[in-house]
Amino acid sequence: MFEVRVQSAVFDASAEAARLSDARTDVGALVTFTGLCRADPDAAGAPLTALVLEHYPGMAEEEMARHLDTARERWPLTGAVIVHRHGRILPGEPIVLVVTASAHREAAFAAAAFLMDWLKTNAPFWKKEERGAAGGWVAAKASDDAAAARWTAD
Amino acid sequence: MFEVRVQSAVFDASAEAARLSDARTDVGALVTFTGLCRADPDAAGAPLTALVLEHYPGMAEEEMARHLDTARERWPLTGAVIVHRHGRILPGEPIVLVVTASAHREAAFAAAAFLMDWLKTNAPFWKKEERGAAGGWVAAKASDDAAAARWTAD
Amino acid sequence: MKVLYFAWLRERVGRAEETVEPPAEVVTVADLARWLAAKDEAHAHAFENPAVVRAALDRRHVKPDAPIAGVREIAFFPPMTGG
Amino acid sequence: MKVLYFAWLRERVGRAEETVEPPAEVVTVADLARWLAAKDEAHAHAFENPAVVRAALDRRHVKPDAPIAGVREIAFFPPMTGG
Repeated sequence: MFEVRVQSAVFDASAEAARLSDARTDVGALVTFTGLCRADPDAAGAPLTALVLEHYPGMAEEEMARHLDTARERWPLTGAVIVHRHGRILPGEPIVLVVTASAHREAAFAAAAFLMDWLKTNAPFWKKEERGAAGGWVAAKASDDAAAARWTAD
Repeated sequence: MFEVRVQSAVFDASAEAARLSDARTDVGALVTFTGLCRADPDAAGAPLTALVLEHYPGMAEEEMARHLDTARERWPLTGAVIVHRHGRILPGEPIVLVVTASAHREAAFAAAAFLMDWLKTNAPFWKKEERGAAGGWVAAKASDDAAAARWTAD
Repeated sequence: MKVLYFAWLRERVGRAEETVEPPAEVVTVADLARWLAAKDEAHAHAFENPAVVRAALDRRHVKPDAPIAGVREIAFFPPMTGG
Repeated sequence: MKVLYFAWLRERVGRAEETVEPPAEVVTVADLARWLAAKDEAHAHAFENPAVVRAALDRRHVKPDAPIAGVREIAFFPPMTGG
């Protein structure tokens, strides 16, 4: 089972993972990555009160599906699910979910890390921070570009 | 919250993961690895009917706790749980669980992969296969030794 | 041709989308960005630093030198910060 | 000194643990394995290939040249296959 989804509602990571392993005996490794909204204060000490995620409807799903196809070409996966939320997200809430299943742990780990790195830099989502009255658009990180680039360097 | 546990009962991966992220706003990344029992047939075509896991009580928990300490020294984790089952395990059932939580995804992914690689080669557990009337002890894999060694090579 | 804007490009332009008919000499994505920037102050502000503006043609990432001929939908946006 | 056996070493020796009092010339883990192997056919079978026998002293992995003096519990087992 392979699926990508964009939604505003909170997702249930364990239910998504269960769909990849329940009633099967060929899955040896199941990796679930959940990205969550942190309340980290900024340099001025203002804690984050919310994230607002804007996305490009249509392209977001297509780009996620293309990344998933690339992962399936590179690793022997028995299943994978990507769920990405949009809209207003509070600290402590989940933002993104990647679940990968494979016979072997190396493939499940590598595919999950790959998908997350590519989502960060290529999926058309943009985060805006609310910090009380302040806030603003999150700048892209060079470290994320470097993380994504390592999958094409080898 | 950091914890290691050896038990014969099936564990609830989502409940263990929830304990690391619920009611907190400093966790940005949660990685859950579940290792499951596969029914893969052997070279003669006999499918696995069960795994029996023997362990060294006391040392198993201590060794898992030492690995967890090493992971905490290497990566900024906000929490981690390792649960390893012993006894008779059927195809499709979970065997081992590693959950890691951190502010950042790189640390959570790396620590989870590290813990799994070290569990495979250093935690005192031994798998015996049941394949109908046949079966026998699982041999250690050179690929697991190599996977564990990569954490000391750099 | 439909042009979409996201994140702070949308905020600076003041709208999420518009339909434009650029002249024939506008051949590439970079040409279109320059042509749009010349429209008014809001567009000029959105495109003031072309190095931080990314583009997609019909929902696929492209480089600034990509030709826009035959494209139905072009989107401009800052570097992605999802995940 | 308590000696524990796990997995196929336990099966070959025919017991999970035993208490032994090796002579003074048995100094290292490897010495003890050789001394145990000389006890009877079952022990000889368990230790027939020392390269695939691992050991722990008081629940910590050790190399064959580790000294056993002062140790309360020594375990012999094949390479681990957990996880």
